[in-house]
Amino acid sequence: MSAEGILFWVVFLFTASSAALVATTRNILHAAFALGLTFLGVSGIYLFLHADFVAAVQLIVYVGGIVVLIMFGIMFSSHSMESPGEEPRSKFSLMAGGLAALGIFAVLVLLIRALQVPLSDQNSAFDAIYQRTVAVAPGQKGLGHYLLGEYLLPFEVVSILILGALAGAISLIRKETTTE
Amino acid sequence: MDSTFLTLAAQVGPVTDGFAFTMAPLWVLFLPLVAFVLLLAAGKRLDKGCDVVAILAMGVGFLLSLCIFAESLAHGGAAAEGGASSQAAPVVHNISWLKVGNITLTLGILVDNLSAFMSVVVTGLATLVLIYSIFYMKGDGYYRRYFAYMCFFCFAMLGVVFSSNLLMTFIFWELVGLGSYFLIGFWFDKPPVGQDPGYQKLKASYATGIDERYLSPAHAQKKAFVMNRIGDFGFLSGIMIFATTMIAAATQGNTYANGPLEFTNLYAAREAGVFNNIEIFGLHGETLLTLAGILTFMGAIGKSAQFPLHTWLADAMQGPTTGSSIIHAATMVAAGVYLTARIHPLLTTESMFFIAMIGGITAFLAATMAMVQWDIKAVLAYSTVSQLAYMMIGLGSGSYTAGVSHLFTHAVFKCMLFLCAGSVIHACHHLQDMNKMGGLRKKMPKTYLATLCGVLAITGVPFFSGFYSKDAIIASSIEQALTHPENALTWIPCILAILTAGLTAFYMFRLLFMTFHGEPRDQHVYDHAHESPAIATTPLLLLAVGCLGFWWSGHLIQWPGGGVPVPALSAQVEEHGEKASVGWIDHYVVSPNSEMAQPHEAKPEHPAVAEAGDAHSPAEEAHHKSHLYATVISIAMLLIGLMAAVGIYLNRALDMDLIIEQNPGTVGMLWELASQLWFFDRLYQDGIVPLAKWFSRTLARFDFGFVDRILVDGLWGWTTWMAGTLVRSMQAGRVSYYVGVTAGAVALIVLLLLLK
Amino acid sequence: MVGFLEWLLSCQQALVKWLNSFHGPETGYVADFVGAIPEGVFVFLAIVIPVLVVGLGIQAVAGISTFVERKVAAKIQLRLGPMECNVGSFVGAFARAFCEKAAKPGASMGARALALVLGPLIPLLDALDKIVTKRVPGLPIFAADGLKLIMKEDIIPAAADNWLFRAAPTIVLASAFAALACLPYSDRFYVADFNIGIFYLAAVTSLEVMGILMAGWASNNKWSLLGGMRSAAQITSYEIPAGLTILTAMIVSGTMSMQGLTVSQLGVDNWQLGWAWNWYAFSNPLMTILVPIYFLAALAECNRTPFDIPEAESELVSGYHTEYSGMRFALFFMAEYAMMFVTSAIAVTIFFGGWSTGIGVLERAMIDGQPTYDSVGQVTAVHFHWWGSLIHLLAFLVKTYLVVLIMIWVRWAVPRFRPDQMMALCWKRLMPIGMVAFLGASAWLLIRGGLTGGSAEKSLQISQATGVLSLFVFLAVLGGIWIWWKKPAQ
Amino acid sequence: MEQAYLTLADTVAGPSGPDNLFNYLLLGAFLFALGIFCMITRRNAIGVLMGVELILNAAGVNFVAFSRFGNRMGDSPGFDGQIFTLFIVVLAAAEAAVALALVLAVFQNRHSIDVTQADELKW
Repeated sequence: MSAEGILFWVVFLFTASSAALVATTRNILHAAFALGLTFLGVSGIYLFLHADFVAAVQLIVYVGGIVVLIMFGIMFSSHSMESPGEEPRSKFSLMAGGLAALGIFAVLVLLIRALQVPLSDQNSAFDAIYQRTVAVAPGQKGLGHYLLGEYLLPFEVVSILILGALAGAISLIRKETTTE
Repeated sequence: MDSTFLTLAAQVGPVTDGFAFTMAPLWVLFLPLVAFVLLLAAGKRLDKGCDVVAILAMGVGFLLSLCIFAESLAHGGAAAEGGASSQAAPVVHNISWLKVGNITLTLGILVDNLSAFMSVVVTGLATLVLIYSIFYMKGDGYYRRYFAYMCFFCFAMLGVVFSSNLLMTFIFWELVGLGSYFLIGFWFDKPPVGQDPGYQKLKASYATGIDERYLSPAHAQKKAFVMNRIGDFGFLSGIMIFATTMIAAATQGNTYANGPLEFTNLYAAREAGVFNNIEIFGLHGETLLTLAGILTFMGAIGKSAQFPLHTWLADAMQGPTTGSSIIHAATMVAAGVYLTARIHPLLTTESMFFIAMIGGITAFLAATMAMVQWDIKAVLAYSTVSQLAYMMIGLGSGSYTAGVSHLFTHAVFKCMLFLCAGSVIHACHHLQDMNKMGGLRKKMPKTYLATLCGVLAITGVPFFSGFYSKDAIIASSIEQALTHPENALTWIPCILAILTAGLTAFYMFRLLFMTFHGEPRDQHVYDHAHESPAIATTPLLLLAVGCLGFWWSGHLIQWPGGGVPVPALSAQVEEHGEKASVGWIDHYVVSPNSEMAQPHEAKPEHPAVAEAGDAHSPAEEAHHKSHLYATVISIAMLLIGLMAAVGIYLNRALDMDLIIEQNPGTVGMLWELASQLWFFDRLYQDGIVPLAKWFSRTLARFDFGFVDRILVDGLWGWTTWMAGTLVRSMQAGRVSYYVGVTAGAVALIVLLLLLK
Repeated sequence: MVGFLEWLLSCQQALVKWLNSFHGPETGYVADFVGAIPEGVFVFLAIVIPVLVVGLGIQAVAGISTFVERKVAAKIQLRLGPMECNVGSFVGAFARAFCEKAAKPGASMGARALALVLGPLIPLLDALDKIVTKRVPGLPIFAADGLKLIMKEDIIPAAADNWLFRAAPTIVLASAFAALACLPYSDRFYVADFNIGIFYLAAVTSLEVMGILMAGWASNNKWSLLGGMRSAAQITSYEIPAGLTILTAMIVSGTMSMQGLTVSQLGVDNWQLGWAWNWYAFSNPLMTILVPIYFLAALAECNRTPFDIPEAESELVSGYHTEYSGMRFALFFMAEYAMMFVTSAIAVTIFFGGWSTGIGVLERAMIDGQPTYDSVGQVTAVHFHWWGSLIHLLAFLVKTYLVVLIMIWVRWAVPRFRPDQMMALCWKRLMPIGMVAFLGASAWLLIRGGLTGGSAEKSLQISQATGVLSLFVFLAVLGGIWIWWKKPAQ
Repeated sequence: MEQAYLTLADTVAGPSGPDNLFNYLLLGAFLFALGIFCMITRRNAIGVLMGVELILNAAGVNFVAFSRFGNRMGDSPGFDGQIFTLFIVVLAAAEAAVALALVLAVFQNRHSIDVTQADELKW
């Protein structure tokens, strides 16, 4: 097994285990921390998929932004410093959740089993993508060309949406504080 | 044809081609709407310039529609080279609006001669009226809103004018109703005249007929609206029948499925005679067509205030006089006639007879009512009714040209007369009672001049526009009677029309004399009376010029088969052998498929549009005779009416009251009947309205008692409650619960899909 | 990483060839053995070696930086310690004493073994004393400091969240450490040259926040918590002006790779090649405007004065690392200094020509072969001699350390902001300016493209014009800073 | 030529590690399932939010994986998935912002963000 393969499995297990930690740990802040690690691992996975840009975006937005946001949320909304969000979870909910999760997982695995990937396409697509993402030749179009080309409209729409979302979030909080 | 105007237009035509027929109609249609929206949106910020905005929109629309008119003339000229008819090939722009099965309903612009010239009339009159309104509505609290309403009103009317199919016509038809609702109820905060001290002070001593409890802008607008609904019910049913027949025709492999209600399609279908081989519910196609024609005409009855739905028009006087003038001249009531003209090629002999009858009755009744009114505006209102009835007679007796040209001429002089009335009322401080006026001609000469022109025109004095068109109508009715000896009833509209001519002369001169001539009866009013400023009188004089006959007939003087033509406005057409000179209207305003109208009935035609044949066919005979008769008779009736008016109201040789006292049985009774408006209002107010109320109350009781209590509250209520109690137990209000259920469901579904 | 791997593989080939040049069976075996080394090993080496180098480098960076900081602080604030403190030749003395102790009976075997090693070295250490230790005051403090940090007990408060408490400094260090991976130390010596290099840097430096928050929370101390939250807020806020600067650099250069950025600042391929006026700070007015903005943002991201609000000694005891001690505390400081180094390196790369010396003739002399350039003569790829790469390495380090020195200087010269002032500066001053510069740069590219129309001399004229303009802007910026500096405090 | 297919069955035989689509798919499925589990079992609103984020990441992994291995779409081979993932990231940011704002608003009102207690809408 090549070094890259070893590295891949390391990242894979790292991601999976930290995700499991997110789901299982009782300390919500630990969960947030594990979530950050999960995002880290996922961005590593993106690197393995030659989606460098997406990986970097994942790091910036998720780890640098969302996780911090979530931690802020936890810190603002927990009473005691000792046990942030220590939550006893009922047997029933655990069982139900486990059941549902297992069901979903099983179904997804079944779906994956039903999937057939044409090998030639895989290779050709692999080449194409490798060409484009890792080494974009001068003449070739990179991710940005598509993002600002045929995907321009969704791009703009999303920008407007996030602007609205932020304004909404601010107003949501501001209202509460002004009433006091 | 050697008509400089037409050739000029022919040269202009190609230049403006494309634009004038493609873009211009849209601009003409939507400019008023834009102005309306702008005026509404701008709010107080536009209080200063609102009139300018409205007038600009309308004026530009006027110029553009002139452009369209010129081009359609040019096309007509081109088309008329061959035959007598100068009907331009109609231009239609359609967008498909609804697709129902294989049927496509369209929205579109239809530009043919009729709509082209009608748009000129509408926008032109509207422009002048708006200019006049600057003077008349000055200082009104709702100044801006008034202009906005006017724009909206004109937009709706132009929609009716340009609409290319019956459905779109109906849509804008309703909008016209809405606009009239706005304008009639413009001063919605006025109390009923019964409680209006000002009205009580100013009204005539012997004012009768109207129910003062129910006469206020608010009531009037409601009345107009409801009356129109009654008519529109018929209109809609007519549309349905048309649609049904056309769809049935479409199933026979015709191409009418795309826009079954398109006028062009309808005309083509009629021309091809597809209705002859259609049968629905055992009704023959022609029968259906008759039915549809009559029902559609019901809409026209409502809109242009024909008997029995005529009562709303007099109440509509509650609106501002300028509004009334536009309603009476160009928009609201004209819409009815316009619709009748539109469906004219589709009318069968029976429906035409029906229309003529209705017209005749209305003309006479309205004229009698107009004779006895004391309110200057009311006189004009009833005269409008009767003049519209004239047009109906014309159309009903098969002369498209006569009816439509009277629509145009009448539009001009009636608009002007109302503006004059407004000027007089304004001069006399809102006094509308003619008995308190008199001798005003020295005080307000310009208004007097205009009114005189209008009166001469409407009474059909030679050299004035009314003479030409009214003469044509009477002629056509006589003609109809002559050519249908089998149906003696065809004489009724003819006779009524002739009588009405006399009555018209009487009441119009009565108005003129009582208002402007003789001694001032109320010195106070007289002293304060004054001429209106130029901004008001200029439109009046412009319109007065429009009342001159030669503009319309194209001849300084015209007699059957000839006349002294005015070069620019008339044309020489080759007509079975000898050249005949006909006015441009006779070229221009012709039934879209008058050529094809022949096979259905032996309908004699105006010389301009009759196809070449031998000069001595019975139709030709009847035609020439009828014109001769018509000219003679109408002038005679005019003289009689004039004499009576002069005798009674000018030099007071006869005293009306005395006459009434001396023979109460005949004249008195008639007078009483007329001044009670033939008890129509009373009948509706005290007979039909309570009936309707009772009916509605019964229905309401059924609704509350049975539907609500038993069905809704009982059966369905119980079911819903049970279902709710069952379902809401599922709503735990917990995210985890929802997520779990969703996940499980998704898992299950995918599992099933996979196993399948 | 790829480049380094290729280099290793080429070394393997060279070795095999060299061994095959002796015609002997045994060498043949060796050659076969060497040739049989699987690529995976080299990949492993290609990963491990740079990591080790940089890992040791970061220690050096941190240590040297602390020392430099002490010296500068002493210079500015007339502190006696680092100026005067010097126990003379203590290294050699220490060794000699140790050996004597070890020679005595009863000494442990380990001590004796160490003495055996140390003994021969004593003259060497004396020489070191003569050359360095005697002349440079303050070194003992530095050494003692390091010793203390290593040997001090590492306390974890009882009420602390043990897990996070341990993890936090590691994360903070890791982010800085990861950033070191794609710095363009030289045209040849670098760990990796990602195609999204500078974006990657922005990404990994933003990981630091998580660790700081963790530390602040896990310490279970309200000062730490406040410090951590302040720091998180500050860093996340100041990432925006920094990000805008980076975006502008991307737009101007048209690439995200650090090497590409540097090469694009070599300029057009004529007598102007490689002179310092090709650097974006001096050739593009908008970039010039962005220099101070990025500098401030960098200060804030490193929690350096005047932005050391998170560890405001006067309000919060010591911010998020109040509860830390010993090596963990040292890790935080390593992270801070490494972050200083990284941000300075980024600044150097996007503003001051990366590894280029800025002396055109020298650069030309170092070029090996012909540089490739595009239609307007802009150099796109160039290959240097190995000694040139060394000079470049030197130039890069010198430039970076100059920036670090400025940071240190600012720290000891400028008072601390209030949090609200800090936020206002970020959101009301820096971000709008950065935004304007960003948009302006984009617009300028379009205009420039229209003006040049792809002709080399036109673009040359234009770049000279903009260069003059940006020189004025640069002087204006300096003047502004000077005026602000001289402004009497109200 | 007949198409050669790669399926989950011959993962072992097929390209290993980073060059095998199915590894990524399995990881995605795993993250998704864990996200569901987290959403169901957490009583803390922010915990639920974390579950959502996990699910979004699972989707992202699948998108990018398919964009690398799946066959080409239009003239932008392999980029659609990445672009979708970018949009997912942005939307996740917006969603997190709003969600946390809501959570804090709830906390200010009820001094608890336990989702099992914030169920006034139940009946």
